[in-house]
Amino acid sequence: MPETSVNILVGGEAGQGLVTIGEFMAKALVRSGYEIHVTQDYMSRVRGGHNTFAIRTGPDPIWAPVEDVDILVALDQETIDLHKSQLTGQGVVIADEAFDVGDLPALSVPFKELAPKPIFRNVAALGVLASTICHDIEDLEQLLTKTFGKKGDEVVEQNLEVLRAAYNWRKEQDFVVECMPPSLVDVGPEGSGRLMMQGNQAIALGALAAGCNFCPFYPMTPSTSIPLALSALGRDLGVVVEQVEDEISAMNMALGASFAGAKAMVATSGGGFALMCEGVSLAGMTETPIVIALIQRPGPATGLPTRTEQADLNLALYAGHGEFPRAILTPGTVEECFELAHKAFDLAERSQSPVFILSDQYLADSYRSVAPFDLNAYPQIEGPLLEADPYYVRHALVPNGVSPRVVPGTSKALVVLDSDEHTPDGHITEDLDVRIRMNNKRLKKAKVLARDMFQPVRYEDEDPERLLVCWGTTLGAAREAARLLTSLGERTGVLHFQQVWPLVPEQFMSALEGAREVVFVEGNATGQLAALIRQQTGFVAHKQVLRYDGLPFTARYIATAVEQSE
Amino acid sequence: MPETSVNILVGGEAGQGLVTIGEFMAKALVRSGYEIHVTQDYMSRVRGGHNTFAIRTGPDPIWAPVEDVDILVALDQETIDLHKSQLTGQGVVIADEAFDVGDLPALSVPFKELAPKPIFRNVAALGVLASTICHDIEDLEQLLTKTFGKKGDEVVEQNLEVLRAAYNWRKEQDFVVECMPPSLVDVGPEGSGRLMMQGNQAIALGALAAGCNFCPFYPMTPSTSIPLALSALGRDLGVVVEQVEDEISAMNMALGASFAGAKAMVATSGGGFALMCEGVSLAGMTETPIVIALIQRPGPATGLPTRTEQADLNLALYAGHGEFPRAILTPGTVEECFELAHKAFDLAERSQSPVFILSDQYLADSYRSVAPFDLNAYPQIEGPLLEADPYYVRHALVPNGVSPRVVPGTSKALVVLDSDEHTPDGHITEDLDVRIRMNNKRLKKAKVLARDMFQPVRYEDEDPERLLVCWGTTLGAAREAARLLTSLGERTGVLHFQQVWPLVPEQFMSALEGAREVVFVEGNATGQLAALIRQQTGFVAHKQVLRYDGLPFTARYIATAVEQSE
Amino acid sequence: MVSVETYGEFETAWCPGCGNFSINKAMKQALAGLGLAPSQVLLVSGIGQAAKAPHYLKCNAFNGLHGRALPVAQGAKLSNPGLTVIAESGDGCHYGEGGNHFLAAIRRNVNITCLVHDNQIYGLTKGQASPTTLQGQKTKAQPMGATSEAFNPMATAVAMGCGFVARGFSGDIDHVADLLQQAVQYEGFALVDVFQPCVSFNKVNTFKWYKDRCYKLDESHDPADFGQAMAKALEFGDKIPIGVIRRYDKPTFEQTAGREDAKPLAYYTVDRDRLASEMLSFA
Amino acid sequence: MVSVETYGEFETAWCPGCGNFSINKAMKQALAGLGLAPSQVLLVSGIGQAAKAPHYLKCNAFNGLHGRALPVAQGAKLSNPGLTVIAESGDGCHYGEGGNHFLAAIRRNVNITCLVHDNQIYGLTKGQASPTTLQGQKTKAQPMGATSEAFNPMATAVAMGCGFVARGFSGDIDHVADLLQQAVQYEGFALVDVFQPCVSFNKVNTFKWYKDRCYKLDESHDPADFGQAMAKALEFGDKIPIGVIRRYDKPTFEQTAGREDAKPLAYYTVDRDRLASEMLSFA
Ligand SMILES: Cc1ncc(C[n+]2csc(CCOP(=O)(O)OP(=O)(O)O)c2C)c(N)n1
Ligand SMILES: Cc1ncc(C[n+]2csc(CCOP(=O)(O)OP(=O)(O)O)c2C)c(N)n1
Ligand code: SF4
Ligand code: SF4
Ligand SMILES: [Mg+2]
Ligand SMILES: [Mg+2]
Repeated sequence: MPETSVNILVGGEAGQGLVTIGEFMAKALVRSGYEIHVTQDYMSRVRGGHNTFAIRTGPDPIWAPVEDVDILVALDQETIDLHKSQLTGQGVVIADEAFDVGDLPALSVPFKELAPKPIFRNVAALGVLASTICHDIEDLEQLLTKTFGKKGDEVVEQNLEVLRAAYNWRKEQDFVVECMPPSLVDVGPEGSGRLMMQGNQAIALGALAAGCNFCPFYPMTPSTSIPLALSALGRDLGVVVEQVEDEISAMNMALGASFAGAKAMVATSGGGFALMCEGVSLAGMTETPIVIALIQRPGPATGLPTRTEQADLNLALYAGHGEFPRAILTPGTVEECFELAHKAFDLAERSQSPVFILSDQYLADSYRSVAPFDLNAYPQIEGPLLEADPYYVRHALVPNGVSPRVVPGTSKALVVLDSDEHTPDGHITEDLDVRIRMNNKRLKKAKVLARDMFQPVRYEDEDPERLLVCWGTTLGAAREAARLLTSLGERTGVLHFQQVWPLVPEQFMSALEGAREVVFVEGNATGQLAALIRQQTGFVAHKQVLRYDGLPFTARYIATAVEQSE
Repeated sequence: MPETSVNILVGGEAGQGLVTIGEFMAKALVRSGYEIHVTQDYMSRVRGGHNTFAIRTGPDPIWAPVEDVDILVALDQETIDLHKSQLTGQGVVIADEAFDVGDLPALSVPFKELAPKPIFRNVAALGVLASTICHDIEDLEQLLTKTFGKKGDEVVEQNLEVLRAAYNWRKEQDFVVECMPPSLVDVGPEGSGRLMMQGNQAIALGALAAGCNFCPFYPMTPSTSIPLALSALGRDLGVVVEQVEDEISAMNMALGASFAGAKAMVATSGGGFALMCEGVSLAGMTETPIVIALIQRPGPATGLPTRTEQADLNLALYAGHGEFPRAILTPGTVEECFELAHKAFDLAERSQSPVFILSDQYLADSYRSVAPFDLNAYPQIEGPLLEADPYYVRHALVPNGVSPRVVPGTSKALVVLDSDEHTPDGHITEDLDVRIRMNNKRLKKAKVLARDMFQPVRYEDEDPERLLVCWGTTLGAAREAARLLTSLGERTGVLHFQQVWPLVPEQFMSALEGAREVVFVEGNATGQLAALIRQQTGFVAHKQVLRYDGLPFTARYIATAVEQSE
Repeated sequence: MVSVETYGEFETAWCPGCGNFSINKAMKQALAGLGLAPSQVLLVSGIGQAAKAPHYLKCNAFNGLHGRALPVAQGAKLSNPGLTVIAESGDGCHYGEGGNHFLAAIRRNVNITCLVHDNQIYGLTKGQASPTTLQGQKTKAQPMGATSEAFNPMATAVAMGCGFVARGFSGDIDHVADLLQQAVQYEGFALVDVFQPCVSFNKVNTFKWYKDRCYKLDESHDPADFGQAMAKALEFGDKIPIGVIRRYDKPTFEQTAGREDAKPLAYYTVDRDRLASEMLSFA
Repeated sequence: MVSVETYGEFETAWCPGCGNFSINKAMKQALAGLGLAPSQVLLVSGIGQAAKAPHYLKCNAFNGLHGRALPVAQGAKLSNPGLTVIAESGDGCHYGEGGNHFLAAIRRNVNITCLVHDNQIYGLTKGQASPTTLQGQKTKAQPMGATSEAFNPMATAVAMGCGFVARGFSGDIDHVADLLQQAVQYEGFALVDVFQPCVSFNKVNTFKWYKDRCYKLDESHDPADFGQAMAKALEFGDKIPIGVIRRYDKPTFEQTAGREDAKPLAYYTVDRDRLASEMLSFA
């Protein structure tokens, strides 16, 4: 939990440009060396409604959203009405002078005067906001100049003028400002050198670092930003990103590509993934590597398309008919998104199996400040073999089950895959002894996956009385909650699973058994990891904190739930 | 385990008419009051290959297939070569005189003489077979007459002639026959009055008894016989059975029909069901009753399309993204197929949830002799309401979560369903408090399902040292195995789950804890029920007997595996 | 008596200026014109901006999964032939994810209407190419331009023998309402594709773009003639015809399957005696 | 040198007399004629009797899921533009379960061949109606006759602007081989639908039925002309044309996407420096 942080909430209707304000401000903060943690809460519509973009920022690392708001940038009256109760004692509202702010401490901004046209209002709001947190205006000027540069000098000038006017307007107000404490990072003339990156962008980058070069997709919130980032970053690298007719096609096309030597990935969410289930089974049967980024949102069915949840662990675990191994990676931070995406390709290739990256809307859309990744530390993953003799058989029965994989068309070898049960050469068979051998061969690869997995990691108190167990994106809130609970009297630690399958009990049983009270914290209604751990180890959670209203966890939510159930 | 039984194996290529021989013989036996147990083993092709039709028969109930063959009707040489090792001491081969039977006891039949045209060969084989087991020829004459009647008198006469010639030819042979012991059932002039029925046919009949009237389907072995039986039996009743473009359509069309007041069902197998997963979630979200007959075959992917397996329990349990209740019924006999299919509609309607009938190829294709069902004892299931006032809301928040369900178009009420999260009136919402309430409402219905479920049933030894735990179609083999194992020294009982979800531990924990050795017997490679029971109760199986070569369990297979792992 | 008001007024989640508003109006006008009470109407949709339409009209509604409106609509119609069933959704929903159902529904010819809000873009997911997006058009997800050729639903439907194929433009509400009425009255599967400007994401096919190009088919066009229909179905450039492109009669699924006057399956009861006698076929 | 023998001889699981044997022969003839070594060829199929074909020919093969041959084929082709990729499957597979992929593949125009064994029935699952089964035809699953109108793949493909649309009959092996060669050589998505009598389940569309009706298109037919092509595509009665119904040139997906001469993705290595500089766009 950061010592000092400021929570800025920008709220308004879709289409009012609140994301622009938020992204500019966040980027400026990152360039100035601040840590940020952005939580985006938006409705499934293009205009209207009520959306928020929350930037929690400060000099120390920030792991999770909070309820309290220090600065409320309200682009509409509804934002004031909905969020005023979250304002802290030192809080302030930034809003148009026409809005009713009641007796809240407020900067009532004459936007009409400051912005010649409505389209400039968000830049004006940005100016007021930046000025309120004492952010250096030059930094923003640079950013705006860079961003609007391609639209021509005139546009740049107009924006800068509005920015300055708004910035200065705030300075002239009779209003005491608590400036942000200085950032802890050395900031050169080019800025801090840190990156502002969302979870999904980091997944795309990690995939590219691994050598990902093929991603057919069908758009589905909150996964679409992965193919879009792959396309933006990878176009000049020769990466193929193509929108296709449906998710079934995406999965099968990816498998065809993987077979032919591409490093393929699909990205989707609940309903789209449900359509891929048959293809997951095909990957299992044909032993074709495939990375599946499954970015969760609340279900069932269409559910809440733009909100967050962690309710598809079971689905990822059992998707596809029949039995075959798989791995499920569950990143907790933007850095882990990168690292696990990279690892996913490694595991997929080394086990010739489907590997999942299971994230969710909260982390997918959450911007953080991260150090640039040392790409050389993350090598391109070795791909299949390019050469083999003409007597090559694809599914040779080797001790660990992982047969040498050769690509068709790059040698004289013929490569044959079949969705039916097959002999080692890939041809269809109904020999039931062969069936047993091939099924065993495939299942054996689970060991390859288990040998090389991410251990659950302990955070905060190393010898706690109370242990918060979580997976994936809940990490940050759990860490903050642990600190909060510890400060409230009981030593609390965190056990975070960044991989939920396969599970190796020796890696975590002592942690579970060492604490007096073990609390599972999961973003679903049924406690899916808790059930899985009981199934695998017999360990029964002492308590569960579950959330399924579409919002991400916060420290307060967890701490309150833990205490209430005391 | 029956005191006396004869195991007849008819083998040959697809297209040689072995099913015709088998079905005639089996039907004749049923009409004469014998018990039968048919196991069909066939390849995924239309002609050629090697298929078998095994009839185990006798006066006592028969529960499972056996390896030993008493009468081997070989329509090709391969059948002799493949199955001669299964012949018992008293066994006999019935084969064309041209085939090489080595020194096996054999009836080498001059088929060329007995059958004027090759097309009559199977009737000739039938004649020899019937005569070999001393089956009354008149019974067969009646059957043939009835069956071929619609093809005209000449066809009937020709067939009868061949039948008689073959029957009499056998009588003239110098061959000692062990006739079947007499059946225990009173047989009148119309026969025993018992029915010869397969698992899938019984599912169709049970569904019809419940009021099922809508089944859109896409063909997939081994499920297709369900819609075909629904269509054959239900056409004149007004039942709509329609082949559609794919499984996604089948599922969604069924949900549209259910919404509009039909009692709808889909039937499919692994890969087809994988495509329905999104629709299962839609049923969960919209609270639309749907019965899903999932008839398993070995996977992954296309796998072994015509063989048997029990590997899709996890898939049925977790199919569909998001969280919502469901029930999974797992019949163990043809009678249970009927009963559980009927019950499935009841549960689906009363919980407004998806309900699965999880069977497999073995039981789907297995003919048994059953008493006619007392249809009046199985009432049509109450459907949705037809009347409501104009202020009706579909998802009213009622204590048990099951809101009164009204059909659109039969009253002034408007009925609205949404795959998005919705308010009680069915309209889309992004109110997160409503989300929690609606999610809780849906999940609450699990209690309705748990309150009214099939308890696991104990068979054989009631206070055993060893307990065989099984689900679904493994029941028969487990019972025979229990008797076998008891006779070998250790008192062995069976606990059979005819419903695997929801689970109510109080119903079975004492059985599990009461035995010294608890052995889970499952037709899969990973022990899915064992894992589920551990997850739900903490109970760990002492031993597992797993089979996944595509064939059904036998008593010997189970007993051997249990003893070997001693 | 039903009137446009019978169908209510609702707040929508659509962008100001979106063509969807006009289609919503046209739908009310059409239903009112047909004298249908809300309880006699079932609107089935998938997912997308267009697919929200059933929420903005008093009626029975099934807002199902993306791409799956047509199967649901057919299932409901076959279960209750008395309902007026309209499958209303976007171009992405009906022609993209739902393409296979579109093909099958034309061939099956159940007596329903398929209304497509054709904005030539994926609206709800913020601006990716849809099947009807013109090849080369740049979008957020296709910064180099859409790679595939645009789907021509009119030509495909005509080629497949669809009995009623019409096109409208949301800019002419009365005309769309008229097309919808004809479609509902037509006995069989009726396709109505309505151009609908998406002000947020389609900067090419704007209101003006359509306005400048769309012209109404007049009596000189004979929709019963395959050749004429195909020619009009293929016309998509400086001039784009709107109106009934193809129309001819043929047996519906209900007629072929003898279910035309079937009573709703909700009233079905099992004939136990009959079922008992069917059961004896296993004896 | 490759010859027909290069492609081997295999035992099949097909019924004696099935049209599949002739298509298998024609395929070998075509590939040999094109001088392609087995390792240069990838046959992708779905599930069905036809879909077993890749097992009966020496080649690279991906026998995938029912209905999903086309996505796999396109994925493989885009990953290795040097491979000759043919998606070979049944009418049920390509037009039924796979209908949406069929539509999309035509529009995407990747340079592959789509070969359909069109026996107008579901063979492997024992005789249910397929999309091309004629309306009213009685089958095991449709004892009252198939309820839907038959799908006309030729007319649909022509209407959708498919660049190469051909039809053959397994009774004329040389002709089918010629069509396949032309299809493979055509730059873009090429559809070859081959009538293939199913002796086990289709008692209507027998060898004789096809033999009596099929006639070869001659030079008088101009496949570049839409109108002529459409007319021939619609001809399905006492006379049924076989040959190249439609053919014209247009840019392939590979051309549009600038991937025509792309080296196989199997040879791809990440340009780390470039990626590092792309990464800085987040700074
Ligand atoms: C299975 C599935 N895939 C993807 C999505 C995401 N999705 C929702 S709407 C939509 C496209 C909508 O486009 P269109 O049908 O044209 O409707 P519009 O919004 O343009 O009216 C997509 C891809 C989904 N909900 N479900
Ligand atoms: C998802 C799925 N649904 C259904 C099936 C069952 N199935 C296998 S082949 C087939 C139809 C085959 O017909 P067609 O493609 O025409 O091939 P043919 O056997 O006639 O050559 C079906 C329905 C399957 N394997 N997978
Ligand atoms: S995004 Fe486009 S289609 Fe959707 S409401 Fe806005 S303008 Fe209409
Ligand atoms: S069932 Fe028909 S298509 Fe299949 S192999 Fe036999 S004849 Fe050929
Ligand atoms: Mg659209
Ligand atoms: Mg076929």
